[in-house]
Amino acid sequence: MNLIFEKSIENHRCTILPKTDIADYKIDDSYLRKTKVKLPEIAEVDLVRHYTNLSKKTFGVDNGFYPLGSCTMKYNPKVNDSCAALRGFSEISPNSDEEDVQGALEVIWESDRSLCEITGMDKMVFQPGAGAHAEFTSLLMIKKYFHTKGDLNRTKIIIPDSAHGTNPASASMNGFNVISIESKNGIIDLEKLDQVLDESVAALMLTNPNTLGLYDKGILEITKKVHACGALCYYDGANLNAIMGICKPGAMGFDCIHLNLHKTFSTPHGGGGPGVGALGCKSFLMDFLPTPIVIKENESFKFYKPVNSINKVTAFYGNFLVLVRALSYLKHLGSNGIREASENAVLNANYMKAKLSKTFNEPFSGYCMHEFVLDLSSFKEGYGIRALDVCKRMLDFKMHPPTMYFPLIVHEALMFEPTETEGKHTLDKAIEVLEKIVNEIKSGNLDLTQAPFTTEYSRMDEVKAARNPIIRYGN
Amino acid sequence: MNLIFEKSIENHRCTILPKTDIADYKIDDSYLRKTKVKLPEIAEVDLVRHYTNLSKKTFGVDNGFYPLGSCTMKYNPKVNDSCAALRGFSEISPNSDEEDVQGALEVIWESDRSLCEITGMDKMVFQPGAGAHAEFTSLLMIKKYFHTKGDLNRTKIIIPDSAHGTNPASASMNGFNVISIESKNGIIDLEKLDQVLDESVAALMLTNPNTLGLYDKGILEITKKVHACGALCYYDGANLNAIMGICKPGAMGFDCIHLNLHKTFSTPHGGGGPGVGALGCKSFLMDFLPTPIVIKENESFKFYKPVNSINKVTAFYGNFLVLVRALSYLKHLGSNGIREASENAVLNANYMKAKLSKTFNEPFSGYCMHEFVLDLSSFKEGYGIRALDVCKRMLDFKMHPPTMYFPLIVHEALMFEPTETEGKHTLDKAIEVLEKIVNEIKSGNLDLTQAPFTTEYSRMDEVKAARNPIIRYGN
Amino acid sequence: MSYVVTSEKEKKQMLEEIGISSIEELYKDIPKEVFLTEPLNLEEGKSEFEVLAEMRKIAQKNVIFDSTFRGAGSYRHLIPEVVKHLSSLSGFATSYTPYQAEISQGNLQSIFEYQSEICNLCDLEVSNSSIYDGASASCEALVMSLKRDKNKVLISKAIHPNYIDAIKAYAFARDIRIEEIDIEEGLTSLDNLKKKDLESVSSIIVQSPNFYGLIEDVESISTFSKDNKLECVEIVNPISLGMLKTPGEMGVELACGEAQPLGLDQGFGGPYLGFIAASNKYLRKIPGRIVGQTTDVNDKEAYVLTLQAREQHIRREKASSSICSNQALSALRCAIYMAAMGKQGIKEVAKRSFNNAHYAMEQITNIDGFSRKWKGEFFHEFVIDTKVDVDLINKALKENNIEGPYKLGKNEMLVCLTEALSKTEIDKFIDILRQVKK
Amino acid sequence: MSYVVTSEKEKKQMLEEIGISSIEELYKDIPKEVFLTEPLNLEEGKSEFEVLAEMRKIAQKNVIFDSTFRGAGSYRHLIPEVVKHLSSLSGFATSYTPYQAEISQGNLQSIFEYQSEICNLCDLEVSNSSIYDGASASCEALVMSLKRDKNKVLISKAIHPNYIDAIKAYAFARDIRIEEIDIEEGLTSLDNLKKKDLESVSSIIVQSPNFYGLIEDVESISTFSKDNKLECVEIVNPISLGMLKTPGEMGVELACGEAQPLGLDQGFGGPYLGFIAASNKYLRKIPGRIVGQTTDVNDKEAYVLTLQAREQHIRREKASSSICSNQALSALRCAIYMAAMGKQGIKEVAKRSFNNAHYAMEQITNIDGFSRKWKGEFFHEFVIDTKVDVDLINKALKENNIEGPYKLGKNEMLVCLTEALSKTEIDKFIDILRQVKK
Ligand SMILES: Cc1ncc(COP(=O)(O)O)c(C=O)c1O
Ligand SMILES: Cc1ncc(COP(=O)(O)O)c(C=O)c1O
Repeated sequence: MNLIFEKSIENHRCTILPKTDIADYKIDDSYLRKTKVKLPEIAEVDLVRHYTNLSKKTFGVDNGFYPLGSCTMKYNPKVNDSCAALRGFSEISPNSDEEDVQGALEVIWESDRSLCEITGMDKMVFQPGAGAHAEFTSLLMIKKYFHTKGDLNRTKIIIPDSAHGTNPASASMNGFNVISIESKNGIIDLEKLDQVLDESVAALMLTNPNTLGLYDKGILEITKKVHACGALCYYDGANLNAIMGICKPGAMGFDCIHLNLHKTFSTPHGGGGPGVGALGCKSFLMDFLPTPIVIKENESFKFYKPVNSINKVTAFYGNFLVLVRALSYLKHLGSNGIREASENAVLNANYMKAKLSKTFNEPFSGYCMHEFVLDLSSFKEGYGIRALDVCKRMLDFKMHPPTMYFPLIVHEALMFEPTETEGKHTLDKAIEVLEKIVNEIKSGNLDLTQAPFTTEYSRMDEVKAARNPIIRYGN
Repeated sequence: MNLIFEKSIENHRCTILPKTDIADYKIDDSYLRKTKVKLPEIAEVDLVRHYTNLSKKTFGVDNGFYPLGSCTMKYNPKVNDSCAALRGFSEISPNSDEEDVQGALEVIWESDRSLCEITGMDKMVFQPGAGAHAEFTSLLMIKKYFHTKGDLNRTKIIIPDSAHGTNPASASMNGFNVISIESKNGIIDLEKLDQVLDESVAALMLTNPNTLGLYDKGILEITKKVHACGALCYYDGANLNAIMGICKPGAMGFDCIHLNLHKTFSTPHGGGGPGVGALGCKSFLMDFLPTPIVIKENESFKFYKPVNSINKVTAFYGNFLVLVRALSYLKHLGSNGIREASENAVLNANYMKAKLSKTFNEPFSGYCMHEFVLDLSSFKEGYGIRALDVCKRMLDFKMHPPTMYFPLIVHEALMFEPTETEGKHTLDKAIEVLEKIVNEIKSGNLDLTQAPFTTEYSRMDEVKAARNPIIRYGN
Repeated sequence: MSYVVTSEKEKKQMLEEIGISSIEELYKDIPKEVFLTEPLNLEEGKSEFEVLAEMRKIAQKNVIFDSTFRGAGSYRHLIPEVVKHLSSLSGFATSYTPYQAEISQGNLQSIFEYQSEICNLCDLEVSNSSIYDGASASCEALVMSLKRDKNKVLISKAIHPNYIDAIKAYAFARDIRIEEIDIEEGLTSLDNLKKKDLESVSSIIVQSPNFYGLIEDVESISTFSKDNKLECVEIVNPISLGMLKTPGEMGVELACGEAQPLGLDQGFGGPYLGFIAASNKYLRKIPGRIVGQTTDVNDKEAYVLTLQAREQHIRREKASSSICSNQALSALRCAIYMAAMGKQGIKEVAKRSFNNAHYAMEQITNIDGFSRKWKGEFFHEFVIDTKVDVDLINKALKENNIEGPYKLGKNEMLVCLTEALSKTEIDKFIDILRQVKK
Repeated sequence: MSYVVTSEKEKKQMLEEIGISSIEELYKDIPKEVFLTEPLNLEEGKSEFEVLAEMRKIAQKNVIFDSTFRGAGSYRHLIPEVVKHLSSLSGFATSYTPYQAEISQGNLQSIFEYQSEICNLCDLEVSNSSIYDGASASCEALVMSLKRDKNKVLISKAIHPNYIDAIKAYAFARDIRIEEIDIEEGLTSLDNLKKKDLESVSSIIVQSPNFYGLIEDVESISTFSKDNKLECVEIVNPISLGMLKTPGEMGVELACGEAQPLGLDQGFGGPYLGFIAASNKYLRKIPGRIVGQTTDVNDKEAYVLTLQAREQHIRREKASSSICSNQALSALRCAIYMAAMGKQGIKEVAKRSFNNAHYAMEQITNIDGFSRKWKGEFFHEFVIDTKVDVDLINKALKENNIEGPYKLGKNEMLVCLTEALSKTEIDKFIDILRQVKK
């Protein structure tokens, strides 16, 4: 489709400002821009057609099944959007006086209280922009915590090899050395852990259930060991969707945590964001939280600056309107609904896994939590068909493929996370499609390396894009 | 795509009602429904996917050019929708007390005043559901007007053969005999008019500019002649978009009028409706208007029942939220913008006409108003290609075809109404496509009777649908 | 502004192509006498920001009550947000009547589904795609029911008065005589009906639940009609069909009504949706668009407008109605609502409204000076006789941001309760009634 | 409720397929000690209707002022309705990062267009697809500007204090030393800058218009940087670029900032949009996603995520940043806003804000007891010294439903005006100031 710049026509206009009675003020020429503002010139009707037609070329959860592992692509209830669209939320300034934004502070406070109950933390804040940002912020708190204690030698963060890339990246953004430990199916080997645990360790970052969708049985021992050497335990809550109402990270021994509200709490992913990186901690870390935090004093809400605050990671209070959606979702589900969501996320994953295990290799057998990984190496070896090819073929069936090639410890990995908002009928359909694709692979009648066959666009020349990057119009 | 019934699964639920503390009341079994309520059982996610995907299969103005003659498919400004969505409009009852709905009455009053200024009428009401309904209502008023005068012999309505089908249908719904008079290009032949004008005529219904997009020069003479024999002049304002701010139907001698607010005043057509049939009249007909009308008394608005009211044609005040959109549009355009809209609608039509006249036959030469008709008979004769085939081929180019086979007096008619909200670039593109199609016809390389070639669906078996009508699921 | 897209430069090019120097030349056929030389006497155009602000101010002059006990033909039901979201998707909103079926399957299929749902709800076989509203649908149904050479119709006095007004208007248009059937204990009097001279009568129209909320004995009336070779038209509240006996079950072959309760905003009366459902024998008499199932030439299941020979654009003065633009988007929204509530939800809405109304009735009539006017079974509305002035009651309620019942007379009110009211709200209402009394 | 789709019957079938009898069995790996036996201590779930009503009540506890003179990093600009409409279209809203380019071209193309628009606005060559917000974008830009073995950064004291806070946080994380440059007449002091020991300095960061609304002499600072082989980072308000000299024009190779003024709701501070624009030399250092143009195998022009080797999912601890989820939908919305305002509109917004602010400044300083603190040229914010207590002023304004200036001190306030204010509103504001004084 033509770019909006290619649709630009001289002197076409969309939005017109109100008339004004205020004359032009002079300004010294030296302040002024001399280059042209090369923005499109386009009428409202053409703008609408451009974006309406672009939106049709974008597959979202509203269009079909989207079992993208680790991303928790739930259906996003429309009522949440209606809440976020309330002018009382969308049209208020973060610089307004406390007394004029009590409702906004209530949203933050209520979300904090509910999520602490769910996770077993003592305080939760929402300033980080997304999960990775909360990881960065938490590790910064941990760094400052040890600094404040005068314990300056804790320079290492232990991270299992199955971890999401953001974990090591966030650690190194904080100047920590990343100690990667080998895991088996993402499960921590206690002996290996012992080998790396010493006084130079600041924290262990753990995802549990891990990125293979497995719950680490040894969790209590792990956190105990980490604490024993004076280090802290960080919980990557990207996978909280498996265990809400079932068990609390706080009880497992974690000291701080992040949640991706855009995953577990069902806010739309927006083509990559915005999300909310909810950051929770136990009370001994509260003094280090980014400023300000919200407290309640006699029925009214106030901002408060923690004494050892790491300062700030965004300018205001994070992606507030996303938080409004999450709170709406929380209220909607309530105590029972939240547990029910997790249980059914796990049920759905196990159902798909059980059915697919007849056709695919699994890197491990047994039950999974809310997601599971298939290993397609045997198809690669036997037929030269890669996990990627299977995904591309899935596009022909109007479903979004699972996550490919993650976690890195499984070769030819396909990682499915159906979520609880999908019905059995949708899972059955996906299973049917995957079985059909396996038959196609085995029959050899269709060259899957050329899939997809029926989409508007075919496979992309990624090498071309990277070799000579064109990343803006007209360069 | 599967029907929603086919997606229904036992005990699937979407919306859940709040819990209630009120127990069940008993009712005698004889009152109760025994048959099953065969509505779908479907979860919110599946409902959303169903309709989101259906909406993608529906071409609207937001998707591309839609020059459907006589239908005035303007671009519908999004701000109008925002106005209609205001809870102060959408959540009020038509049975509320006057004092609680002063804003709603103001909307009606302001729309009335503005549209009277534009049309030269004295009062405008909005109770009819659409244009045809307003025609019916106006003719009913005319009928009652003559009855009240004791003039009971006026049983005929004169309608030119170029008129829209709703005109004769509305007349006969009122028990009138329709006298169709032959026109030349829709222009009234004064002699022929004289032949049918007598004391048995209740009214002339006229569309001016007519359905061929021509302004009838003889208009003042026509209305004079009609009045001379004691009959009234009714103006079908479906084509008002050509002349707003240029001339007023009231000044042309019309006694009553309807406007399609969903056309000229840019409210979305909604796949066929709702619209608003605005009904305007001169003061001598005001007593016959449907009840209630809105009047203003010392800064407050009141309902009022006209003494000889024809009663009602809808239960309340018509499609009010559509009227809100039209008023928003009116305020937006204002005095100048309204005239500018008409001028540019006419400019656009003439530009397309001028360019297309090099390739197509026109039933008449000279300037048109906001729309024009092409006659494709020569292609039918020369190549066996019908207007329909050309339209179907247009679908391949992602534009909506013009109106086909209307007005009936032109064979193989294609009626284009580009409207002012389309830019020259869009017209040029359409012209290019049409020229390309003519080349295809002449070259004979492509069998256009099989078009479209690239759409998801191909031509329909209409005969099958009509011969053995299946008009609901499961019968 | 004006949403004119073309720039001045382009306009010049266009004028050149046409061969003229100004747009005014295109208007040469307009007689000088009527050609406007002054600008319209309207305010100047405004930016969209100013317009929205102005409209917001106007909207604020309307009161949105926290709770309402007023019905009388327009009802506050709970509408899921998903229904609003889906019905405003742009393909649906900005398309016209689906004349080009190849690129309108979304629209066509959704109307087909709507027709099916209406048929299912009514236990009937035929539904059109929409009529303007409940009143006009009732009039169109009346017209459908007319028999050649019989120009009289009997209508119950317990039909919504606005509908009676509309029926009278349509009847005057068609030269039909209307005769009203008396009411007895708030219900259409069977006795009175039986005494009517049926000589030139085509049909009988009743509403159930009727204007007073009472459930009519439609079965007897439809049997009476059949026995006397009359057509019987039932005006029905579609939400009540989640619970109450259907037209089909009662032998009614022609049902119609207002579908606003099925998910449409009250919106000061519109856009609403008139529906008509009928038995097969009416298939070619029903007005308005109908969507039918077919296949495309590649045998793909698809939908088209069908049986168009009934319609004005083909039949002109012989058409069954002049309806052209209709309420398609309302129909879509109701269809989405019906699917969202689903088989169980629709029952619950009906049952909940019924229960709320019965609870309130019990409570109200426990208060001294409040009593039911008639004793018959009702759905979610009922008439209360009160010793206190209804205006006083409503004033007291308004002070609590509650919209009071519909006033039928100084001491008579029509109370309505839907599932949108909670027990707390109802109890508060009762409390206020109790206090006003004192 | 819970949005669980599956029915009880289906759940049974699924359990059977898995070979278990209850979902709890799937949780066998969870230690007993932590397995919850009590329900969560949260309220019970509610229907969406109750939730919406509750949230509405909470929202009503926030005040929406008719007019506002408060900026300080979050601005009330006019946002066309079409921008809101288009950015909420469901394909955009409900998709994830476009990993599968074949079915994500709409998303990818729109980000490519966004990147182009940001580059055009800044006169620079490279833009990423988004960073969380202006403050974090400034931090990421700082990190981009770091040179090996130089761990000091000079930052202007006139940068937004919240941004300074964030910079300090990121600096602490990376063990970077921050040294502040003094201000002089509200502007970054060039004198002070020139006196700094540049030994281990990597880069200089300034903001223009700065926190106090003043336009910095960025050109001199960037020249100074070049001369001393330092990197220069400019934090800039993108709306000001409709009028003011661009980073590119001033020799700045790394610009960043908050794009909220480009069509995002104030929304109590988010979601906003951090942007970074840079010269080509930063292409492989810029964090976050980047969309590039390519073709599909059929040679159709298309877009993909590119240069992913910078990112965490590939480089892990060696990535340029840990950013993963970002602000894609905000970027889309800003892109739509930029196209809606277009080349001319964006200039007008800037110029109008500038004019309004200058008119107000003139009027305010005409009032006795109100004076400008510093005399430099400003964009749409300026600092006023006042004899009256700022709290008193703001109280008086609030009574008129006007949000007053941002309080810098008891007698010092930062006044902001955008194009959203009309002359009438400004005059009313001035009038109130005049009265408070007395
Ligand atoms: C396990 C895990 N951790 C962290 C993240 C990072 O979260 P975000 O994308 O919100 O920054 C993700 C995101 O996919 C994840 O799956
Ligand atoms: C000339 C003319 N008259 C009347 C009508 C009927 O208007 P409506 O569809 O609003 O009933 C139309 C609609 O297309 C029309 O074009």
